Amino acid sequence: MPHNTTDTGTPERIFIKGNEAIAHGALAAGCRCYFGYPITPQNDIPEMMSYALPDAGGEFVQAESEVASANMLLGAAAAGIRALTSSSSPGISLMQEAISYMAGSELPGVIVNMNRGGPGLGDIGPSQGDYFQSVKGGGHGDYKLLVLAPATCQECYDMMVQAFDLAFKYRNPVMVLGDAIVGQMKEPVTPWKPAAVPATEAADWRLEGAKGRKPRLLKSLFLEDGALAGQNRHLQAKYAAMQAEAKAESFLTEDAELIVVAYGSIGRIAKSAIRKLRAQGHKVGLVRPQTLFPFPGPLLRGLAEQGKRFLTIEHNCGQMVEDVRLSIRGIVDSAFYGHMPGEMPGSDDFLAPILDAMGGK
Amino acid sequence: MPHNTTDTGTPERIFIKGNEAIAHGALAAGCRCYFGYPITPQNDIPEMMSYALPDAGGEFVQAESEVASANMLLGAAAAGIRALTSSSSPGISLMQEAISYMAGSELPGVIVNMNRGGPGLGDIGPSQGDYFQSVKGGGHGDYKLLVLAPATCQECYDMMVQAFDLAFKYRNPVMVLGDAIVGQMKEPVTPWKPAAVPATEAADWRLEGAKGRKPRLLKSLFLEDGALAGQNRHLQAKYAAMQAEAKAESFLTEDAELIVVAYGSIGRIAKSAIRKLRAQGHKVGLVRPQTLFPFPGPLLRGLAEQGKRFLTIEHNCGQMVEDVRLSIRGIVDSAFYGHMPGEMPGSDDFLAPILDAMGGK
Amino acid sequence: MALYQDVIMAGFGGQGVMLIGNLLAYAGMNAGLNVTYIPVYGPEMRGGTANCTVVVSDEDIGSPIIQRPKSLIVMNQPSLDKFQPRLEDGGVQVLNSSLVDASQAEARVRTVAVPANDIADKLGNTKMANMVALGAYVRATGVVDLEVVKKSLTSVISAHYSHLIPKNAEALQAGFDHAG
Amino acid sequence: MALYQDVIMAGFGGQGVMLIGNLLAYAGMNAGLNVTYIPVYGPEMRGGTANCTVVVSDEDIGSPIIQRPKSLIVMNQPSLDKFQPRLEDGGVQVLNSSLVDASQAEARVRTVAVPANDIADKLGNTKMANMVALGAYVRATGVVDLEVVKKSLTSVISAHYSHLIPKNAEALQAGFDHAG
Amino acid sequence: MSRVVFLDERCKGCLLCTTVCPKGIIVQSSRFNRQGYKVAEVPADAMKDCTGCASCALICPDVAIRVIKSRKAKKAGKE
Amino acid sequence: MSRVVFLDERCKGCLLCTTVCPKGIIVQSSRFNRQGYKVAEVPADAMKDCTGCASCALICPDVAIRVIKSRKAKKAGKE
Amino acid sequence: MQADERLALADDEQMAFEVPDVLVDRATHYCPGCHHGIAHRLVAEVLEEMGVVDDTICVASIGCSVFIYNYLAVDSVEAPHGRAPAVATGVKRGRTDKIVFTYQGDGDLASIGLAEVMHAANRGERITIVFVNNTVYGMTGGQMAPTTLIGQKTTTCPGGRCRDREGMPIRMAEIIAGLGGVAYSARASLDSVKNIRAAKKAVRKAFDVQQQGLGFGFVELLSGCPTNWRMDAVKANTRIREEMIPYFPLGVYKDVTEGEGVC
Amino acid sequence: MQADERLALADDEQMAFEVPDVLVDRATHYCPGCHHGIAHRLVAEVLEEMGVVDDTICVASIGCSVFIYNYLAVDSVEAPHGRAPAVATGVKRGRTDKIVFTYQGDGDLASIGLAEVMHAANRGERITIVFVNNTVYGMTGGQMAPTTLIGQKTTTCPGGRCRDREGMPIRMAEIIAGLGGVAYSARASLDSVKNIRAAKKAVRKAFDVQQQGLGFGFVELLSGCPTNWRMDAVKANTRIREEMIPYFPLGVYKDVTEGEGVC
Ligand SMILES: Cc1ncc(C[n+]2csc(CCOP(=O)(O)OP(=O)(O)O)c2C)c(N)n1
Ligand SMILES: Cc1ncc(C[n+]2csc(CCOP(=O)(O)OP(=O)(O)O)c2C)c(N)n1
Ligand code: SF4
Ligand code: SF4
Ligand code: SF4
Ligand code: SF4
Ligand code: SF4
Ligand code: SF4
Ligand SMILES: [Mg+2]
Ligand SMILES: [Mg+2]
Repeated sequence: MPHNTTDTGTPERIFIKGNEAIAHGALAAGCRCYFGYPITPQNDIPEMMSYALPDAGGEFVQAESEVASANMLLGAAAAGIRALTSSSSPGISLMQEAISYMAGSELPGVIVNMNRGGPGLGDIGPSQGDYFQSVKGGGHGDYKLLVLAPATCQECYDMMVQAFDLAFKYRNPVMVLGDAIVGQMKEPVTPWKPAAVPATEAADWRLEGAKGRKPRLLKSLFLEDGALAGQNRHLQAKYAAMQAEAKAESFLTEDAELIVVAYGSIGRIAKSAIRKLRAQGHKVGLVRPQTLFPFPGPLLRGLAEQGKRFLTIEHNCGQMVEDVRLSIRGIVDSAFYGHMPGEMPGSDDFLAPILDAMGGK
Repeated sequence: MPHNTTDTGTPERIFIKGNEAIAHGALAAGCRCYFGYPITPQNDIPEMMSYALPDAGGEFVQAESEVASANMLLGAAAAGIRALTSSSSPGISLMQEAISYMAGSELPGVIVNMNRGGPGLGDIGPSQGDYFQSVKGGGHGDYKLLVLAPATCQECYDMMVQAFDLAFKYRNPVMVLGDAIVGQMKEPVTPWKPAAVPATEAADWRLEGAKGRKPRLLKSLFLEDGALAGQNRHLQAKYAAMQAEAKAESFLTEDAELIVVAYGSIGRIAKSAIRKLRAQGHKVGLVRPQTLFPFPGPLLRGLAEQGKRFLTIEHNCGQMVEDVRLSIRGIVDSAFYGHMPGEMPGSDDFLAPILDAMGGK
Repeated sequence: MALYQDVIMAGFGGQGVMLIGNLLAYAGMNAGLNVTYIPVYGPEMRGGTANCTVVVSDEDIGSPIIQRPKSLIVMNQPSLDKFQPRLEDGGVQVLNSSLVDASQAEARVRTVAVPANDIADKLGNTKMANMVALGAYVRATGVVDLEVVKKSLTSVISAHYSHLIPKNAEALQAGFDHAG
Repeated sequence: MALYQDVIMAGFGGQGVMLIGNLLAYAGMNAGLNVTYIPVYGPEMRGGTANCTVVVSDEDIGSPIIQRPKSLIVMNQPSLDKFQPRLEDGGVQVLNSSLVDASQAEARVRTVAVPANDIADKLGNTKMANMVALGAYVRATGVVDLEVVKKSLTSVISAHYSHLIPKNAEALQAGFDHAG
Repeated sequence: MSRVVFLDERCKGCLLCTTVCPKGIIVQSSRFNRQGYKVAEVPADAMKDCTGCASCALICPDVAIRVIKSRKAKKAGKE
Repeated sequence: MSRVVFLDERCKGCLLCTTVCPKGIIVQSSRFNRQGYKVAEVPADAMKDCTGCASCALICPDVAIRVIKSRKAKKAGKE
Repeated sequence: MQADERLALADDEQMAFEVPDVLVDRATHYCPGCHHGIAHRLVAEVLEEMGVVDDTICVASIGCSVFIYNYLAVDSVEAPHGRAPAVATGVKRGRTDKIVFTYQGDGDLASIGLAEVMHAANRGERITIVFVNNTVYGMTGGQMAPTTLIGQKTTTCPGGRCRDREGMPIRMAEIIAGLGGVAYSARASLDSVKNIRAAKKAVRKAFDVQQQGLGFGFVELLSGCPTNWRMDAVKANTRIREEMIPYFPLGVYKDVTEGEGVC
Repeated sequence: MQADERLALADDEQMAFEVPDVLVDRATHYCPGCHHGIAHRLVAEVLEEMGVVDDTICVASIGCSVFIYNYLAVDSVEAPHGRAPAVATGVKRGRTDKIVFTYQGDGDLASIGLAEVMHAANRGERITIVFVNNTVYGMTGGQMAPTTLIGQKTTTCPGGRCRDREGMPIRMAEIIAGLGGVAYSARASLDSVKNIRAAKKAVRKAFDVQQQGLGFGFVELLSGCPTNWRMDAVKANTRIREEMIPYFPLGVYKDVTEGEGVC
């Protein structure tokens, strides 16, 4: 998946949690600093980083809060360092100001959100209630994060490598949006070593002291006439260019009459439901967006143009469905089934909604 | 506009800034506590509250941060008190965790955002870059704020009264979303005194000591099996009921071929553009949503069904346009013109986009 | 559109354009009209120049921000350079000819040159040049009655300085007369 | 679906169901299959019972969470009450008949009753009842080869306790044999 | 003259009470409660030594101990 | 032996320099600079009294003063 | 308590240990030997002795003790993690006639909520804060806290806290005492009968200064977390005595009723 | 500076006051008499004297001094309001070989950013903080700050700060000195030539301890904000002398190089 793959040759599988795969993937990607504050259900990430990073010559800091974590991330990013923070929903809310600053001053960094049930303190179970926050911008102003949504432990690993690559490619914060399912489950993961981060990464903008060159400035304040508008135009152009990174898994879509759209853990649970229904002869397929921003809208639009119907399934009260509807608008609409945060979803829960949508308009 | 109007009989007009009208309106609405942290362009609000509230028997606290402001608001709300905080974009980002908690534990309170340019520190000029944050939820989890968008100083006043009424009617935080234009401009405002807040407001849930009754608990943590799902179902039903509060100004829509949809300051600037174009014979009208959530989608849908075309104008890179498109999907699409944050918008800027949309598909 | 007027007033920081902007707005309000007033807002504030926009109308007012104004009050040279190009064809500008080179006035607009500083000086205080210019503006546009403007002085001059009101009224009158 | 099996394993906190869940998952992995393991997660964790779900398949695995499992390992009575109703018709359950009243087994499912505690006791340590149950489960379902399970013990028992591996292998075998 | 009552279903067997009894009469029983905790107790024959000092009750984090004194013995123990 | 140079375009007329000159020779001029500030100065005839102590330069928030000494006078002033 | 014949009093008998009514009669979710239970009881006793139960509002914080509202029968609100002092400020400013207190752990108060507690203290908010310092994040599984002792191993300082990398443990009672609006600040411990008795007095004082309108009341309670210290409750109490108290000295760090005058 | 013949040196002349090269030659946006200019110059002089200009990264904070990057020719990043110590932590952990400092106002550091500065200090981050205390929020138009003096009128305490309502002004140099990871904490003032000279030494020391890897360096500079104090610059300096220094005593509150040993 990442563009700088170098296989080590020994595809030995290790059996680890998604959270651990996140940490392993980050280390493989050359992550040198971790900043974070404990919160369930992602504590395996800081815990693993706290013993692994110092050995890897990096720095682990337990920050005083998520506000501080995100700002430490901003600082390390300004120094051109591959750095990571992770948290879960309430903690991510506290990072919104810093995230907006990072986007505004074009600083790369990776933020993992192991989404839990909300709103408020909610619970510690899985949820997809933070889609809007991640994709539309929980912070202020017009900005976008690149948002990757792993559904397997292997993807947790792979997407961390991809996340760091994308962050530095676009000089933009990247969010990896999982949930308590993918974080807590264990699967075999094949670790792989991407090519080492080139020493030149960020060399033309990172802060390191202005020896022999003009001082550099990384900022988001643009007071001069038209300067902020210019920065916003630049950012919008960048976000448009990111569209090239959109990615999704397609499963049995070719002959499908109904396309289920679901991401992350819900995507794989939906896959089980689809397998059951296929066994009964129902022509249903799955599109599982792996990038939530950029959203794989063109793919969906193409399927809509083929006359397929749509059902969006989420573990929330209806968020990504808006992007699905916007993607295929003018052609067809998407039905929606929202599994309530606070209840554990299983593939059986999705059977009736899918059959409904197959029968429906 | 509010349901408990009692006119004082003397409609004398005062000439004040929108920010001042916010403060006057809050005081008229019975606001007893203000918590806030300075930030341009809304400092007139805390400054006025700091001298007016103590005289009115209330409490003014300059909080140590916006994180603290929002949590003080949560506390006062728990005591059943009408309380206010105000800020501008970066400060509002810092409130997202507390806002999600307030929504989750169903606590009423009013939050004013005088939207400035973003992302990051941005500038101190007007912008509508925080639409998504306000309407889709900048915080975590599935929740909604009631969002009111004043376009005039009078509306600043009136909507504050409405905001407090709605907050307590629905036990939900309400956001009043202005910008640096409506906050800094002066207009004549006719102050009016709504009926006094009844002593019974919040009497059946507020915290005041458990004398002679069972203790009360205001919380957003729901760990027992299915409890969080139940709370989310309850909240979703409440949000659906709020749809009744949707409101918009319609201007020359009857015979219009093109409907411009624009809110707040941009709505009134669009009105000027429409007047100019009407004078040239162009059949264009305006819908100015006064509530952003609930969104006046049914109104727009009705107009779409009449065969009208649409253009959404915003002072951002495209946010409300998604709600417009979702509202009228399956019938027609909306064109979009986004005026860049960082540039001051004037009605002339909107002429070409409107003419384009008139000519367009 | 029975009555609609908009104006940008611009000058140095100390010349009191915000004050006459407010005054005109109050006068409009006191005359029963709709008005909006908006100061320039933003980093320009810290610089040496200031401007504000006032709109007066008997309809509800759309944009308070005017890109091509119908009229101007220009108190200093930089303001002429900046705003004259934006003035509508046929629009009115009152120039403070004490400080502004009136020969630069364009023919496509109507210009009322008033040596506001000199007139104010003669009345005893150069600081009232703003009032002189506003008086001239009221005459040139007829947007509101001068008496209403005079009566509105109490709204913009604090009680502490109320003894200055008659002098300011005089300055308004002098400007009005000069533009006659 | 050449090979697909899922199982919920449940018991008291101290009975080691998480351990055998992990062990089965490792065995599946070592047999070259796809596996998922997920512990119950949430407030239940603090209570006295524990359970986990393991899926083994030669296809990629969809849901790691199973509402109607194909098989069960039931180590105590409350777990039978909770999970038996969810078991698929014709599914397999291994009951620890030392602690579970096997007469409550429903006819619609296939039940393998194993006095796991007693067998483990005989082998010298009641704590290995979990291994006995897993051995029986492997025999009953044939999901993986018992030898692979035994070899996988090194993955779940830390080096510090490696001397216990032979005993655990014995317990696996005893369960396997008993279910034969 | 005094006695203590252990509320078995509240006791978590932490044994803190055993460390503070001036008479050393509190011990871990062999009983498990419904939560699976091995509860503390004062064996019946040792109860006579109880002074009613309430130290055990004061340190018990689970409010699992009640101390009862006969009126005569009142002064000594009560906090 | 010493002299000071005021950089008019940097001076903001705050007059802090006037308060620290041991010789009291710095005064506000009647000149406005382009920013509209009335700049400080040492009148030409008073310059001979300047000791080159650099106090004025040290307190000037706008780095608007340069202090020049002849080499003989060096020891006294430099920080 | 369920009816229990053993609790029936004979004529000449009486209870030598009163359980406050405001303490709800239900088993707690705390681990064996966890001191939150003792701290809850002390607060309950003080509220009852002061006669303010019906006028009290509790602000629960996020930590193992978030469920305090299940155990104390008073009106309660749940604050976001660390923000209880700000929430309490809002409650109190809204209802100046009520007794308002927060109950916070060391992660909550000394880490994420440090600014909030210090500013509430500095403003002299008329609130009381009960601060339970167990040198670890209990609820989330034993990560390092700002109060973790040097050398103490936690899941995020697996090699033991190191002064050079993570700094020294923060002493909150002392820091709070240094702030202007504070009327009372003290540190007590829950490890022994004697210390529990002293702790009760400190809790009482921290509420008294609020009731008297003197300012901010703060009490730090050194507490055990056997689970995350990975030791039994008895050893945990020994650790408090031998390791915590030497670094976190017990005592009253500020008391405006004794000396410093009205705040 | 523009070429100016008056600056041409005669043969026997030399500059008695050096302007550091790292100080950019442009007029500042500060108000007349504002002390940010002096503070900038002291930092510039120290960096140049230490020879670390090319290895320094500045973390600008939000306040009037956000534009410090326009005046100091060093690599810079803008931190969100109050978060400069966290940003600096990130920079320094990323590049432990660089000199990293923040420059923060009193609203930024002592109000919204209190937790961040205290935790960075407590962790002993090897960074330097230059703290400009002018008892008011300059940039936003003169609202109350945590350091506003009792009786001082601001736009949000129009009747003057009142101890009972808003608490006492916070003394940061003392609080910081009390934290474990701190190597140096001092307070100086920019109101007089003598105090400016002392301030320079304190700034130097605050950077020295970083360079030597001893711990966190902190220097508080009492400064004037004539605009928001609504007085001229000369009166503002008098106010510093007569009102601020008595409440905020000048001095070194901690210096591990003198006594306390390596931190
Ligand atoms: C914003 C946010 N960050 C993190 C958490 C996760 N969290 C819950 S409790 C807790 C710490 C609890 O430790 P402490 O305050 O010491 O209380 P204890 O459990 O030790 O009594 C944390 C980090 C959260 N709920 N919200
Ligand atoms: C999150 C956030 N809140 C508020 C502000 C507005 N703001 C900008 S600067 C400032 C305070 C500046 O005061 P201080 O730190 O004392 O610096 P000074 O201007 O006095 O030098 C504030 C509140 C902001 N930019 N961001
Ligand atoms: S009351 Fe005192 S003597 Fe009796 S059991 Fe308890 S601690 Fe022992
Ligand atoms: S202290 Fe309480 S909970 Fe602990 S063993 Fe004794 S009675 Fe049981
Ligand atoms: S150098 Fe010294 S003597 Fe000369 S002008 Fe400056 S302060 Fe006065
Ligand atoms: S101190 Fe500097 S800026 Fe102020 S008057 Fe003197 S030379 Fe000018
Ligand atoms: S984890 Fe620690 S603090 Fe939490 S309940 Fe258990 S012993 Fe108490
Ligand atoms: S407002 Fe105050 S701090 Fe800001 S530049 Fe002016 S004098 Fe300096
Ligand atoms: Mg703790
Ligand atoms: Mg300041």
